[in-house]
This record gives sequence, C-alpha cells and structure tokens, in this order.
Amino acid sequence: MFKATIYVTLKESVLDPQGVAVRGSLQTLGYEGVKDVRIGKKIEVILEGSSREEAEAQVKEFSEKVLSNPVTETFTYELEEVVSCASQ
Amino acid sequence: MFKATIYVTLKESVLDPQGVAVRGSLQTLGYEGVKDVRIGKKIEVILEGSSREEAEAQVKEFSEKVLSNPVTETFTYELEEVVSCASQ
Amino acid sequence: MRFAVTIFPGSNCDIDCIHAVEDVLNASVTPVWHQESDLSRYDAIILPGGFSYGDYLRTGVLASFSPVMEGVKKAAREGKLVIGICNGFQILTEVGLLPGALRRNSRLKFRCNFQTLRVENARTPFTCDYEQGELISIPIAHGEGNYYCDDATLAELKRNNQIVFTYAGENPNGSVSDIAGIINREGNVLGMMPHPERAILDWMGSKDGARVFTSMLQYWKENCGAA
Amino acid sequence: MQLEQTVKSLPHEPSPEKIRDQKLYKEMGLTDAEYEQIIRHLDGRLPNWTEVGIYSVMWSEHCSYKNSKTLLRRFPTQGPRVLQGPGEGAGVIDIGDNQAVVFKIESHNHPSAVEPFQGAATGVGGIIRDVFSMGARPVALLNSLRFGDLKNPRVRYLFEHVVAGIAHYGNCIGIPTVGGEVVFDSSYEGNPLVNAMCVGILSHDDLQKGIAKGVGNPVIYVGASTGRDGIHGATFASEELNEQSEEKRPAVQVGDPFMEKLLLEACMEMVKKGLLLGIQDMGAAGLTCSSAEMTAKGGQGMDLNLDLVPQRETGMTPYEIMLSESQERMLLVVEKGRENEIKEICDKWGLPSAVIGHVTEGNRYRIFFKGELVADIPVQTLVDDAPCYVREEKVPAYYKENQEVRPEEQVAQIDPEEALNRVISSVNIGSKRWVYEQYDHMVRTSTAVRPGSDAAVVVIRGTDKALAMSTDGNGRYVYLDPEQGGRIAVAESARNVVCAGAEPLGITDCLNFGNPEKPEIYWQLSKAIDGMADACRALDTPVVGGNVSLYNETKGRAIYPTPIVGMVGLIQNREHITTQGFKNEGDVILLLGETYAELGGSELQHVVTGNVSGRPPLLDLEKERALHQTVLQAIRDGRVHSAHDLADGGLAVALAECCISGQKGAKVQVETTLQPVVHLFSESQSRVLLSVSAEQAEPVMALARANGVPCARIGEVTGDLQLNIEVNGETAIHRSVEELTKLWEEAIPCAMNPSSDSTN
Ligand SMILES: Nc1ncnc2c1ncn2[C@@H]1O[C@H](COP(=O)(O)OP(=O)(O)O)[C@@H](O)[C@H]1O
Ligand SMILES: [Mg+2]
Repeated sequence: MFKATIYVTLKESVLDPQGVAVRGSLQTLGYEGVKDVRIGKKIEVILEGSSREEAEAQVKEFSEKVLSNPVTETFTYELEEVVSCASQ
Repeated sequence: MFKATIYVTLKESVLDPQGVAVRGSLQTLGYEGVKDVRIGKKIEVILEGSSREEAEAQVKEFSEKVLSNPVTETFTYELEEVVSCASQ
Repeated sequence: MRFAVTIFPGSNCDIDCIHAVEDVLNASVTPVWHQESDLSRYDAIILPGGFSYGDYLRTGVLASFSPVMEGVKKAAREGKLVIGICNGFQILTEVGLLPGALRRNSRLKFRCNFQTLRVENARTPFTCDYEQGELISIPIAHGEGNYYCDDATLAELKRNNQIVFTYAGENPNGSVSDIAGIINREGNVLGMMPHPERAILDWMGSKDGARVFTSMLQYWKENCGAA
Repeated sequence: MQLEQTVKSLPHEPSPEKIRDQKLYKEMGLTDAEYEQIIRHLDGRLPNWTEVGIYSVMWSEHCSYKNSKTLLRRFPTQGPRVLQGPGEGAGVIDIGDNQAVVFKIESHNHPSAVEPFQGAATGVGGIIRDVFSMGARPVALLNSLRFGDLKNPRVRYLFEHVVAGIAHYGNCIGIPTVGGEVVFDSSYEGNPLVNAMCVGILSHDDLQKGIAKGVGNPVIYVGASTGRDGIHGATFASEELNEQSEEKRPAVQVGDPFMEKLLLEACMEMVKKGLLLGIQDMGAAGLTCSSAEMTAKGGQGMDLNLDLVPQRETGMTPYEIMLSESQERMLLVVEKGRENEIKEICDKWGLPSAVIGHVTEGNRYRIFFKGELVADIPVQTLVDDAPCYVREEKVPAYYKENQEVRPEEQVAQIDPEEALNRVISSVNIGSKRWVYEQYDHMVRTSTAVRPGSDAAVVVIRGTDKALAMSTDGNGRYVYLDPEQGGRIAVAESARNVVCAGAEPLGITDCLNFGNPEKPEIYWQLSKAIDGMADACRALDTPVVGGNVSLYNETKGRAIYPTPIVGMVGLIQNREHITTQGFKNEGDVILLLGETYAELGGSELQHVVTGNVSGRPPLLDLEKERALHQTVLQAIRDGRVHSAHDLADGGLAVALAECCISGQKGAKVQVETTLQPVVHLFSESQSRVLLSVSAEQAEPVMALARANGVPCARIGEVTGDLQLNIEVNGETAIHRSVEELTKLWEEAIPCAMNPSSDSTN
C-alpha cells in the first residue's frame, strides 16, 4: 500500500484571485507583514500497487491527466509506502 | 522574509465528497488500485517578520483563526526563511 | 421597525433583501457597509446572500472579520433579530454565532431551484407566521449549502428545537438531517440557505418567503415594539 | 516640425530589421502585405516589436473584422428606437420612460476549447463589462452553446466545465443567467461554441461612450492589475485550432468575478455621479484596443506611460503590458481635476486604479516605458485604416447535391410514437435543466419567466414593463441553406419573445463560422448575413451589436455555420407575460401557421440518419410578420393562456413540451395530406401553438383570419396527463405525459453518465 501526496499549484503567471483576496484580508486583519499568498491543493491518494515503480508511474500519470490542469497548474508529488491502511 | 506553507486538511471524521468524486473517476479511468482520496489545501504565504519566532507566532495565529475552520479542518505548517523574494 | 442589510464586497442579494423588506413590510431598511460597526440604530439585521469576498478560501470566512460583524455580534447579544440568508448563514457560522459549518454540496454542483421546506419550528421570531410542520416553497441557489456539524452538536440542535427549516423531499446538498435553517439557542439568530426574499410576490412563483419577514415584524411588535 | 523623440527598441527584443528579415510578424498573424502597409503608415519607418504587436492585435479579425466588415454593412442598424447601434461596447434601444435596454453577445470559443472552465467564465466576464461600460446595470445573462457528441468523453468534459465556468462567473457576480440554448452535433466536436450575452438597463442620461477627448484629460486605469495572461488572445481567437493551440495555452486567462463585481459597482457609482467622459472595457487586445479605439473615436492623440500601469508580475515588457488580456479592467477618461473623485470610489471598493496617461493634441498614439518612447503610431491607422478583405465566394458542392435529397423518404418508415420517443429523449430536445439548475437564474429577484419556456422574462422594477429575451440559431439549417437559415435564426428568436408576450426590439448576433479564406465558407457567411438582414428588415429588429468568430475549424473541418441571434423584446405590461405550458383543462389548442413536408435539417432526420441533408424549411417573412402580429395582439387582448413556437421536433415535440411544462394532457386531432410522421415532425416555420379558454377560441381565430394567418382548432387540454394525437382519425401517438417527462428530463443526465446506460 502506498500513500501519494500530490501538491497542485497554479503556474507562476496565472492569476490567483483567491490568494489575492486572502492576502488582502490578512493584511487588513493586521498581518501587515504578509506579502503574498498563493493557494493550491494537497491531494492524498492511498493506492495499492505491486511495486513502488508501478505506483509511482500511476501517480505521475493521473496527477498529470486528472488531478492537475496543465493549462494553469503544475504539480509535485511525494510517495511513501505505508504498512496498513484504515481507509476502505 | 519567510515563507510559510500551511496545509489545511479535513478532519478524519468529515466526509470529503470531492475526494470521493475524484476517487470514483480515477477508478473508472482504470486506476483500480486507488483506495482513498482526500483533498486539502496548500497555502503558501510570504511574510516579513523581524524574527522567526514572531513569524511563526503569526502563522500559527492566522492559520487557526482564518485559514482553517476548526469545525471541519485541521492544519499543519512549515516555515522557512527565504533570502529574497520577487513578489511585490 | 428598522432593518439593516449588511453589504460586504461581493454581496449580491443585498438589494433583493432591501426590496423584500420594502415590498412585504413597507418598513425602513438601510444598507450598511461592511466597514461600519455601529448597528445600534436597527432592530433587525439581515446578512444577505451572495459571494462575499468571492467565497475565496471558504465561504463566509473573509467577511466574518469585517468591522460590521462586531456590530452584528453585539446586536445578537442584545437579543436583536439577526437573519443570515445563504452567504449570510455561512458568515454566521464562520463568526460563531451559529454552530456548524456549510460545506460544498455533496454533488459538487451549484444548484438553483424551488425547494419544498418543512417548518420544523414555528415558534421562533422568524417563523411565527407559519404553521408548525407546514410545507412551503422557497428557492435555493448555492454551491455550498451542505450543513455539517458533529453528532453532539446535532443532538443539541434537536434537543433545543434549533432546527427551524428542513428540506422536505429531496435533500439538495447533502446537509445533515436535511437541515435548511437553524437558530441559535437564544432564539434570535437564524441562518438559512434558501432565499425567502425570492418568494414574496405572485409572479416570483411563490409567496411563501414573505412570512419570514412578517414573522419578524410581528415578533418585534409583540416583544419590543413601542410603535 | 516639433521636436520628435525617436522610437526605441528594447535591447532584448528582436530589432526592427530582424523582424523584417526573418518575417517575425508572421508569427503574430500579419501577412507580408499587412506588414508593408504598416511601414507605409509609419512613413517608411520599420516598426519595432511593440508596434508590430500593437498592429497585429488591432488588425486581427477579432478586433478589426477585416474579413467580415464589408458583409456586416448589409445589416440594418437603424430604427426609431435605436440609441446606439454597432460600434460601442453594446447596442442600446429605447424602451420609454427615459429607460433603455443595452445588450450584446460575444463568443469565447477558442479559449473554451483549450480551457473550458476559465474560457467560458472569462467570456461571461467580458460581455458583462461591455454592457456596464455603457453605463447600464446588467440584469440578465444568456448563453448559446454548441458541443460535439456527448458519447465522446472529451466532449463531456468540455460541456461540464463550460457550464461550470459560466455558472461560476454569473453566480458569483450576481447577475441571473436566465436563458440560452445548448445543441450537440458532431460538427462541433473539436471546436465548441461558447457565446455569452448580457442584457442591461440604462437611464438615458447615463449612456456612456468609449471615447477619449479633451486635451490634457487623464486616462485612468481601473481594476485588476496586469499580468502576462492572455497575451495574443485576440490573434488566437482569429486562428484555426490545431495541435499547437495546446501550446498557446498561456493565452488562457483566469477570471475573477469577485473583482468584476467590485469593478461593476465602482463604475456604476462613477456613472451615477457623472464623472466619466469616456469608458471602455479592456477586453480582447487589452490596453491596446481600448486606448487606441477610444483615441481614434475622439479624433485626438494619447500618451500612455506604462510604468504607471498596475502590474502583478515583475519584469513585464511594453509588448506584454500592451497585449496582456488580464481580465476585469476598465479604461476611463475623465475631466482633468476629477482624478481624486475616481480614486475615492476605487479605494472604497478596494480596486487598484492609476492615472496612466492623458489625451493629447494631434493623432499620435504614443507609448512610454522607463522614459523611452516605445511606440508612436498615427492612431487612425490602427482602427479606421485596418485592412479589409472581400473574399471569393463559391457555392459548395454539397449544396447542389442536397437539391436531390428527399428527407421525408428517409423517415417514412418510422412509427410516429417511436419517433416521438427518440426525439424527445435526444439531448438536443431533452430538458436543459441539468444546465440551468447550475445557474442562479433568480438573483436580483426580477426573473418572471425562468429557463424552461420559449424566452426568459425579466421585470423592470418600478414599472409595469418587462423584457423578454432569447438566443437562437440553427447551424444545421444554415449549413443546408445559409440564406434560409439566417432568416430562420432571426425569425425564431423573434417568435420566441413574441410567444412570451413581447414586441421584438432588436438583435445582437454572433457569427460563428469557419475559415473565411475558403470560398465555400465565405459564401456561407455572406448568404447567412443576407438572410438575417432580410429578416431583420421584415421584422423591424435592427442589429445593434454583435460579434464575429471565424476560423472555427479543427483539422481543416469547419463547424456548421452557426449565426446566433440574441433577441430582446419589450413587454408593455406584466399582465401580458405568457409561458409555454398548458394551463387549464378544457382550454382549446390552436395551431397557427401551415405545415409542409419540411424535414431537411430536422431533429427527426438527425435522429434517424445521424446526419442532415436536403433543404431546410422555407421561411416567408410576410407570413412570419403576420403571425407575430396575431399572437401578440391575442396576448395583449388577454385571450391567451399559453403560447409556444414550433421549432426543433415540430408539432409533436411542441405539444409534448406544452404538456410537460404545464403538467397537463392534450387530446389533438389533425387532418393532413402528408404522412402522419412527416406532418408531426416537420419543422415548417412560422407556426405557434396557443391554448385559450373555450370562449376565446373563436375571437382568436377571427383575429388570425383578419391577419391572413391560417389557424386551426386542433384539440384541447386535458387533465388526464395523456398526450393523444390522432392524424386523419387514427391514433398516431398516445403516451402518458409522465413517461414523456421522464424521457425528456433524463436525456442529458443519462448522456453525462454513460456508464449507467449501455444501449447504443
Ligand atoms: N445554456 C443554457 N443556459 C440557460 N438556459 C438554457 C440553456 N439552454 C437552454 N436553456 C433554456 O431551456 C429552455 C429550452 O431551450 P430551447 O429548447 O433551446 O428553447 P427554444 O427551442 O424555444 O429556443 C429555454 O428556456 C432556454 O432558455
Ligand atoms: Mg421556442
């Protein structure tokens, strides 16, 4: 059993209106030191796979094809083997 | 200048319909090994602060007060010092 | 009776709520900008629907820190009537005036249609003009109306009769116990996802929402109104 | 001669000589001849990189209409009520009481093909800005969508995300999306159409123009800061889609409806305070197009200092700043000295704003960057002197071949009931609830007729009036015969608003066609415009604005030529608002108009053969006009309980829809010399179904006779929830309305969830 954590973030040049709004609010709340906020996703996937290689190949593939939108986003991932997993 | 990365995730006990939907579509796409998907947020904050302690205190505070909702979510964070930062 | 309608950047049902108060009650109603914090002049406060701060981060959260929310909290403490509709409900949960949270609709899609509601508690200041158990038709329009709270909170809501409206028939968003609207323990702060202001005149398709407003007036006349 | 600063080229950019020698201008979509033209406009000087960029976007089809301008002149654009025809952000038509309606439709096809959610969302954002830049309060949105076959997963993805993107923008900004249409046909497989329309209401005194005048007056930038997004979007929208389109993806912008809501409210405040001399949306070709057009219109010059433009990325070049299509931005010109009043309003709404230049004497359009002059162009050469092409027209072979086709023979073997089952459950006829349920169609509490009837109706608060609106366009008809198809597009949308109780006021149109450099495509465009123009003249509905989207092709295959008509009509009195559903048991059903064997391009033909061929229905504009007068008069006399036009699927489908919408039954008898299935599914034009109380049947028939409109009493509304249609005394269709409702409602949800449906 593997646990993959995929981080999907907006490309640099893509506007992040959400981040801009949050930055504005944090600043008005008195956190004036806040200079920039960017909001992305953290996606945890538990998957079975016979080998690390196979799992990794899958994670790469579906991160690119499904979890991220190559037009606006990029992704990175981490993969670890987990011994047992409570989730169904 | 500091860069804080805050991960906001749903509490275990809270159903994640988006995660369920993504799991479903991954499975239909042939990734049958996928057992569970949970979707959270990754929030990157660039902030100025005179010291690491001060920055950390702020990050903790606004993560708790603003970035996460204690009814449904928990958060973790990482903090690193960055030398220079291009964003205005 | 003097109503205030709060306006946050991104509110978009503010004008509809103002019109509803005018059309149904012909009462005085004032738009209040989110940066004002003194609401002492008003007897009732409406937090309207819309997308305050674009619904960014989480619905309602960024608005919940506005200065006007200090005024709303004070009004609530003083026992004045506060009603949050749709985004207003989301703000009230974020600011802690109501328990729980509103999450993304279980089917992950925004949904707009008329919905049949059951009046679960007709003894609140917002529902005294309805019959207990009455079925009414009021539109919903939201992407995040999926009410969530933990089991202990739900038990408490039930014990205290704080569930005011439920979805009768199909649950459009996956909310626990089909909850469409709840009230605080003290009984003066109501949050509801459906939009009563969109069902007040015949041509709108239903007039069932009007009685939320007439109830408030009636309650106020009986309990606070000198005039 | 006054002291002239010379135009600089920036060190890291290709030099003017290199641009010429390596023909770099071609990458921006300029031809050799166009490049030569630019040099002549600059009095022999070679343009630098920024200038080539500016010319290329200003001369793109999207901004200059170079391939369509001469054809568009055929449209009637004048009328006694027209306050503003084509040429500004949106058209404006007087509706009395010092009020006017403002509306416009625009395409966002190419961006939606590569990034459906943001592409569609920003399309909505753009059209809203067009309307409020006129000084109008936007009150309604509509959209017209075309996709390929839903069996293709990519098409399902596009459909799902386009709808979500439209919903996201409209819902968030708080303007109800009250209507539209969706059609699925494999001709749109790689090139979906996303056309968005916005309707606004204006007080006459608030009417604004996109003009820069008054030497020394400041030019003010308001709204989102500029990033590198969408550079060359206008050029991109003017090209065919191909594999490289994927690489042009940075051209896709992200919409921020929250920012636009703030921008909208701020602009409304400025309008109400009378602060503005000129205002224009920064849409396609961004700062370039807005500032150049405003300057050219004002007949003056402009200096812009790009260092003052709010930027969200560092290191942007003049080229990038000028061509960025970042969303949610407006350009204003105000009287000198009133800058602070603008700034106060922007600050209140939390909007960035900056004075970035001023109006100058003469005609030079000059751009400064870090103290250097980086562009100096005679402004009219960007706008008025843009190239203009008249292309070769050629009748396509398919058109001649279709002369021989007999569509009624293709469907002759089908049993009418079977035909109804198949047509009513096709995704084209089936309910569009799956779509419009995702749109907030009630915000602003003025929607009196929600999606699901012929036209949507929005009431105007404080008056008895209401506006009816509809978008229509049948690409199959236009493909089979562009001239007839063009007429039908206008006539059908007018018929839809008439059925709602409105007098048609005027149209906005979006011409979605293939590559105009192909003679057959140019023929389609030219003929369709002829047909539309005829219909507009006959129905007194001038064209007050519109948009052209050409090069809608993938892998060399063009979409069906698809002009979309957005029609707005005025309902004088709310009492006249009429919907399509049957209302009362015992009401008499009247059919106005005549039925011929016209199945070319019909839904039945498509369902049966998987294709369309033959000739589409013919449209007689005189008959159409008489029909509208009759229906409208009957409605205004208070004689009509429901009205529904006959469109796709013909009489059988229209009857089924009236039953479904009203949850009533109907018992109908028709006499015909045609085969039953042909009669019931023919898509002959100029027909409407009315239901009226028994006493009103005769007066309405008399009215129709007086207007020369054929009118038959064909049955009555029943309470038993059965649709029963007899043709020449024999039962042709007998179905329960409940079953029909189910088929109709499930069509799209089933198609979107193909795993649950294994048939075909
Ligand atoms: N994309 C859409 N957005 C909103 N409403 C839509 C959309 N597509 C269809 N509708 C609504 O569904 C109803 C039926 O559409 P349609 O069959 O195209 O009508 P008609 O043939 O009379 O023009 C109309 O009320 C229309 O406004
Ligand atoms: Mg119609």
